[in-house]
Amino acid sequence: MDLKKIKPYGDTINDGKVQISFTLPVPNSEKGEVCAKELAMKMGVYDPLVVHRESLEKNFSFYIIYGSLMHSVDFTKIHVETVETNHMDMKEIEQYIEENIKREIVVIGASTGSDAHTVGIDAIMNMKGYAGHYGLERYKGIQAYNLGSQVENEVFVQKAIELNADVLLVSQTVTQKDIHLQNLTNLIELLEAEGIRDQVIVICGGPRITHELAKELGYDAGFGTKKYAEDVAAFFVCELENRNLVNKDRR
Amino acid sequence: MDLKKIKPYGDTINDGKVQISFTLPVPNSEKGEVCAKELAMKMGVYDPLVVHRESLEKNFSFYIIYGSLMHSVDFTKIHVETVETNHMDMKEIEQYIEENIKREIVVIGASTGSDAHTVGIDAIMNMKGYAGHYGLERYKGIQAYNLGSQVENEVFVQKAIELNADVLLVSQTVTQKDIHLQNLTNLIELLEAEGIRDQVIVICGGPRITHELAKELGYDAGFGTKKYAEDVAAFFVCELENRNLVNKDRR
Amino acid sequence: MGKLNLDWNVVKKARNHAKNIAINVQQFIDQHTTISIERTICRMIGIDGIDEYGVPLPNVVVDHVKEKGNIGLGVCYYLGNAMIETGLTPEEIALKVASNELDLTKCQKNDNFEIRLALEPFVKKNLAFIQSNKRKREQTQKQYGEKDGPEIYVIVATGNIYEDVTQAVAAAKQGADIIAVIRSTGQSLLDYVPYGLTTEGFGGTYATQANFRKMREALDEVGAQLGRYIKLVNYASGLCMPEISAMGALERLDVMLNDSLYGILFRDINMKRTFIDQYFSRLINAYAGIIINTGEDNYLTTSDAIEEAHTVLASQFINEQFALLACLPEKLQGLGHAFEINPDIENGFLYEIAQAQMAREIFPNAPLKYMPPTKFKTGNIFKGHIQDALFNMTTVLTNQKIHLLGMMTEAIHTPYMSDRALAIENAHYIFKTMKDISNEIEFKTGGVIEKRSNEVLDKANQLLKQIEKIGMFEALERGVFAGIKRMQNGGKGLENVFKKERTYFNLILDLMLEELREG
Amino acid sequence: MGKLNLDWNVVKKARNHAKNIAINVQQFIDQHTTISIERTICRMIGIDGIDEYGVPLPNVVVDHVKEKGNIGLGVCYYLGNAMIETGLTPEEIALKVASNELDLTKCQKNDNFEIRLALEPFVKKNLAFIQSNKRKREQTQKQYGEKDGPEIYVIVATGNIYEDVTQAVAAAKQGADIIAVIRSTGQSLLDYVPYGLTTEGFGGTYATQANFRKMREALDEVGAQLGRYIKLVNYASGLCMPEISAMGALERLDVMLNDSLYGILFRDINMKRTFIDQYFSRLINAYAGIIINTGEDNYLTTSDAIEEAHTVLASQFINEQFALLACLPEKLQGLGHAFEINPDIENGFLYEIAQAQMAREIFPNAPLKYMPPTKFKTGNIFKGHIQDALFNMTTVLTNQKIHLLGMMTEAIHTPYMSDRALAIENAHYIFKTMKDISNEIEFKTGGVIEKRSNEVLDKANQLLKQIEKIGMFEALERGVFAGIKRMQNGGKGLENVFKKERTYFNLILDLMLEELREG
Ligand code: B12
Ligand code: B12
Ligand SMILES: Cc1ncc(COP(=O)(O)O)c(C=O)c1O
Ligand SMILES: Cc1ncc(COP(=O)(O)O)c(C=O)c1O
Repeated sequence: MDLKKIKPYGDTINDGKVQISFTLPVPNSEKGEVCAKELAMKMGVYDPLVVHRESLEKNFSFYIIYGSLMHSVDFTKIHVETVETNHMDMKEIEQYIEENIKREIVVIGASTGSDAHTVGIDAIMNMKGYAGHYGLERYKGIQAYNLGSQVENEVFVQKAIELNADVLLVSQTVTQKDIHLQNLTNLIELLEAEGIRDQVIVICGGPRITHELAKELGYDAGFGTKKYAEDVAAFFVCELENRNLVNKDRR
Repeated sequence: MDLKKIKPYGDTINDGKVQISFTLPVPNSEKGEVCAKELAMKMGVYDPLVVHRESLEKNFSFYIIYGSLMHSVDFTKIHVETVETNHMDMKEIEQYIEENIKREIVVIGASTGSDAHTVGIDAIMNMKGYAGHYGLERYKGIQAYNLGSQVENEVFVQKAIELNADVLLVSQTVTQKDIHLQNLTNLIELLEAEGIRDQVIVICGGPRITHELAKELGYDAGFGTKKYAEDVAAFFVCELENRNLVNKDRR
Repeated sequence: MGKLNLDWNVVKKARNHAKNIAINVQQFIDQHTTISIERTICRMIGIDGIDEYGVPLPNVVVDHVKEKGNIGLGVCYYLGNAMIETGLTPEEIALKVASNELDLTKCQKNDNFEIRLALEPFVKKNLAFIQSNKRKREQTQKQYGEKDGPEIYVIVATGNIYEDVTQAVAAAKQGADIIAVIRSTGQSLLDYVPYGLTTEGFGGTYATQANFRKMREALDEVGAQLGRYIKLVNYASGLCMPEISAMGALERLDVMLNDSLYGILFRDINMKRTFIDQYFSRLINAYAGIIINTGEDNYLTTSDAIEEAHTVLASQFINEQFALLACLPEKLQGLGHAFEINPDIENGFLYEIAQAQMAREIFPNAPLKYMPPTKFKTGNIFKGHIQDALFNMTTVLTNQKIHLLGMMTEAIHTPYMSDRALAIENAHYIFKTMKDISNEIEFKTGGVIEKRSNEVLDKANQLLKQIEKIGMFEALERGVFAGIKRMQNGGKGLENVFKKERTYFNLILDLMLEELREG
Repeated sequence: MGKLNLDWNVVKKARNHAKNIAINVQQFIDQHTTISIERTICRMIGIDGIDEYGVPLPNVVVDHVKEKGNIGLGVCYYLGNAMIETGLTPEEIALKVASNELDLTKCQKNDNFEIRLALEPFVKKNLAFIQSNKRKREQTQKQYGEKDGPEIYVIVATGNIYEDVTQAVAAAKQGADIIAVIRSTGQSLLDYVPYGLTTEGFGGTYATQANFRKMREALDEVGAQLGRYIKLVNYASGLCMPEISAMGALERLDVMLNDSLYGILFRDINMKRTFIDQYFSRLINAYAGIIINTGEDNYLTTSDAIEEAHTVLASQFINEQFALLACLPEKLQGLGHAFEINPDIENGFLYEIAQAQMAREIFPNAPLKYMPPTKFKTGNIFKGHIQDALFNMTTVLTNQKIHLLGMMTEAIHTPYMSDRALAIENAHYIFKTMKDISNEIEFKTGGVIEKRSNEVLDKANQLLKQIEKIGMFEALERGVFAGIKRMQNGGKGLENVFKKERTYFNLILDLMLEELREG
């Protein structure tokens, strides 16, 4: 197989098979079908087959298409932005803190802005954790404050200053109309305005957060689904060292 | 809405929302995810979101993607190849034959080549028909011969000559490796070799047949799913007239 | 009786505990009013519109009283009094207050009897209008005939009322019986109701009276085409609970999400505030013939659906009693439950059946609101579609009524038009191919299903007993529901709770109660 | 006994009719041989390979006898005779025939007893090898443990054996228990078996011995990794029925599609030819411990699944008797049935349950092969996925064994790797979440399900009675199954049916029968 030309696969290498579905704002008709096909061709699908179409409303119709994609991707050139830390489990992290940090790390977390989803941040922070992974509250050497949901960025920053936090954890679940981008950006701005951006590690997470996006927004890291307390803790204990924040002035 | 720029629709006009899924011949990994994203971008999807990925095998992984398509289609320019006949029901067709053709029309049909699917051709020809539409055997003025399945093209052509058929109906269901294209093309070649292509109406049908495809292959018409006896009969009775085959020499 | 051999003695006990719990809270409620109740009164007297800064006039009036007078006397008193003094209509008065031309607290004090008299025609006009809405609903439903089998409930949530209408109309045509317009995130924490037609919500569309009206019209129109009465749903729970109920009554909504426990647990609204609001809010629903929906289903989105199943049942018992105290008959009690067991659990489906059937047998006349799988949905839309199919099946198997459709894209985005269409197709398929299954299938005596339901019932009864002992406020402080602890004096909105003065009166409440108790 | 209150008296009667029908046909079978039986004999004596034109040597030898001698005497006679004459091995003889160096019909005639003696070591070697295969299967299954619950069966059909292996290995890892390699369209009408590893099939991959071996190796390997014995399936029905069974026995296949009725009805193979072939073919399966699968499911792809349900049952009864006559015990009888009721039919799912449960109760020890919805699949893959979920459900609800997975893309293409993976995921989900449902749920006495199953049983019995009266051949001429009429002397392959001469013998058959009747 040619890793320089990776294509989708149905049942034969390089057959390029893809499945596509979408709605068009036109009546369900042969004309709609041709329109769907033309769109598929513009997507680079040759021999698109409209295997199903149905009416959703007088002027809307739904199409399911199969076909072969002509595009390919050079797999050898793919660069992935990932959080770079060695994997550690709870015990190892606790030991790392004891040996390298030698003091309690203060972590605060919240679901900020108008976001009321707490299950994600709870999964990371609460004692009982999630899916068999204990949360930060249980870690020796970590003092964890979970502020809950719908916490305004201003309040969050105030709390960070008050508690002299080392690590800020922000959870964002609602992404409609990119509300999370606005909210996440605003937090960084506030931290900068307060002049403390450099003194803290700021991490965001949520089902639609990737590390790449987090970096773009000015965060130190981002964590998506299937990430647990040990993933984020492993990152921030090392980062505290790397960034020389271990012995920062503790008011 | 701008009919010159029709785009997929999720919940807001012109949001361009599409759903895509495919397998990649690479392990399930973040790198695979980026590869999937890049392919989506090549398809013209901006902000592609890989909402799901799973491992199918060590070296194969499956991706589901949502995103917004940048392409659009000029709906006003779409031209659809359709069978052009007025819709007639059984009674009207029978009357049409009585008044305009004034003789029995001989129709033969088969599922040809290695294709053993008869339900489609039976739906068109058998007395009882399909989904509430009577088949051609029941039509006054039509003599219908259903030769069944796996009929070799040679045999089919011989039978057409023997019965002095007016209309040839070919059904093709299996399309793997384009076996139907080979088979359909071969039939036309045989008819031409026998010098009878002009004297008969040749029609193909099946779940993956479109009128457009049929025309390309040299057929007079093609019929896909949800077409019934009256659709094909309405076409051939008129076509017999148009092509001046009504009074062709009847050996 | 029933398929589960439930212990009806335990049911009776549980109901009794719940009754005592509710009566206890009601005593507290009766002594208080809130800023939103007073604003609701303004609305029911005929005050609508906004001032030059976009602040709703009910807020202007009530804030004015709060600032300068004593809300404990009730806005009825101030408004009626001013009417006598000025000879103006309530609306004119509100406008004058807004423009600072009138200070209600500075008016000469008139006799309470006179004040009532002055207000009555305005209130009665609106109450009569609500009654006419109720009749209209009843007539149309009668004309088209009631649907038997589950009613298909879908949501629209584009954030833009115009797009919502497009989506809702399409859904109705595809077969939806009930359309809910989801609110914009955060609206429940606003201490006012936005005004006018809106196009800018996040994750939902603002609940405004104009939006209600627009959607109602659209659904009436498509309903007429289809020969079906399409029900419209919106959300009351939150800081403006009674106000939104009033708006819903005026615009002929048919179902309102109405549950103070939801606000307490999931929006951190102060419990005192929202219990008080809820009572008046539900009274309005009762008066308008609107079905309420409660939010027990949400408990299972944070807690485990197997471990915490009994908390749902306990809460339903309590909500039933709160509803009865607010004159809501069983047929308007859309108690919530949900299909939220982890799909990876062995025999999970049997437990789902047990829970659904149990709710059905314990609340036989309530149009239970049954919520689809959400928590264990993933980006795997294909699997999601099957999770929803099993949910649909549970509904036919156990005869649920208000059936909220699951979306295969639940873990991804608020529904696209096609998501909804496919979900409706899914439900139609299951409902038809399994039509009479509940009548055909029996559960083994002493089997897993039977045992499980009795176990849940038992635990619910234990919990209710405990809550009765410590009282509802204390129980919430201990986090009995969804594992969330809320403090009596914490959360949002407590500052706008007021003790009623001796002369306090709420003319709307009085008149509604009179009618409700009569008929 | 059973959940359906079936009338066991009727079952007994039906079984008896079927027995008489089968015995009647068996009398005809016993008097005849066919070209493919004789080729099978060649293979079992050790003749394999192809000549310079690519013609398989078994064909070369048998065609040679047909042309120059008398097949009615049996190829055993000619080969054994030539061995005595030439002192060569069967394979050497075949090569000499191919190169025209030897004319079998011109050899001096030896004593039949001597001929048997000459052949025996070669035959016994192959039979012993087959027995060792059988033991190997049994040992491995024992080592890994038998699976309880339904076995997940999927197909691969790329046309290319190498791609097939990739797909099959992936499927096994995803959880498939049984892998079938679909044959290329049209192979069943070839009167020879293609040779070698092949990469060029349409809609499937050629059934060749080399392909069998390659796949067997791959599945053994992945099975060892997974600690599960993965069963391999291929298709015998067709003009080469016994030959393919022999190849399957030699390469340790575990399941063979083996049904002359399928060939008659759906491939227009002559009924005499294929009944004769079937007997020997099934005897080989029996000897090798291979499960057969019959094709009743196909009836419902052409005829209506509700109207014609009884024809499936009637045919299953007949196939059971044919199997018993060929020494196939119940545990090797994978009788076919299918989930093919139109999804738009009200209560269709209840009828599916009735049919599936009925088959289960009537053939309690047979590993029934249950086929998924295919006919009413459309291009709507989302709906298709749910149709398959309901099918999966029926299987847990009625305890089916060999469970063929439906594909959401059934109406579109032979399965892609992801289609199969999603289908397996679907089945795993349903099987787990509903694990003990069949034990939990009972059908109402006198309900739709019970009535329906008894009605189907009754009609099947009527039909069998009629077939017994007119005989199987006549019945097929009248089109009793799938509405397809086939003439006794029509269809493909009759020209290669031969009456056995008095001295005819088939050493393989004799030896196998001996062993089978002993143990
Ligand atoms: C439960 C739930 C709710 C509950 C929340 C209860 C609670 N206390 O949290 C309730 C019912 C209250 C709710 C309400 C609403 N919800 Co909601 N909800 C969900 C649901 C079903 C599950 C979310 C969840 O709990 N997942 C489980 C957790 C463990 O996963 P997670 O959050 O991804 O967290 C993991 C990782 O992401 C990571 N992580 C998360 N945060 C962080 C932070 C850090 C620092 C790190 C390191 C890692 C990390 O670690 C976790 C463990 O691996 C989803 C649908 C779904 N199935 O996903 C919809 C969903 C998220 N909700 C949605 C919406 C729109 C709403 C509402 C706005 C609807 C409305 N208008 O009423 C409201 C309002 C909420 C608001 N104002 O924010 C949408 C969001 C659409 C979008 N993409 O914008 C979804 C997708 C449903 C949908 N299809 O519409 N919801
Ligand atoms: C029933 C069926 C069978 C039956 C056929 C029985 C019979 N007597 O026909 C049996 C079990 C024998 C069978 C066998 C095979 N099948 Co098959 N089968 C199907 C199935 C389930 C339904 C087809 C059907 O009957 N549709 C109903 C009819 C009414 O629809 P229709 O054919 O589209 O006909 C309508 C129109 O198209 C039109 N029409 C059709 N023909 C004509 C002709 C004219 C002139 C006109 C005007 C109109 C017209 O009118 C009809 C009414 O509207 C499909 C899957 C599916 N759900 O579609 C697979 C399918 C068609 N089969 C398939 C395959 C691969 C096979 C096999 C090759 C598998 C194998 N290797 O063993 C074999 C061999 C067949 C062969 N040699 O051809 C594939 C084809 C894949 C592809 N695109 O190439 C499918 C799609 C299944 C799959 N996903 O793998 N099959
Ligand atoms: C009872 C109840 N009220 C209200 C809501 C929605 O409230 P909000 O608009 O605050 O999201 C829900 C949603 O689940 C609910 O269950
Ligand atoms: C019993 C039986 N044999 C054979 C086949 C397949 O035969 P062919 O390879 O001719 O398609 C089937 C397919 O459905 C079957 O049911």
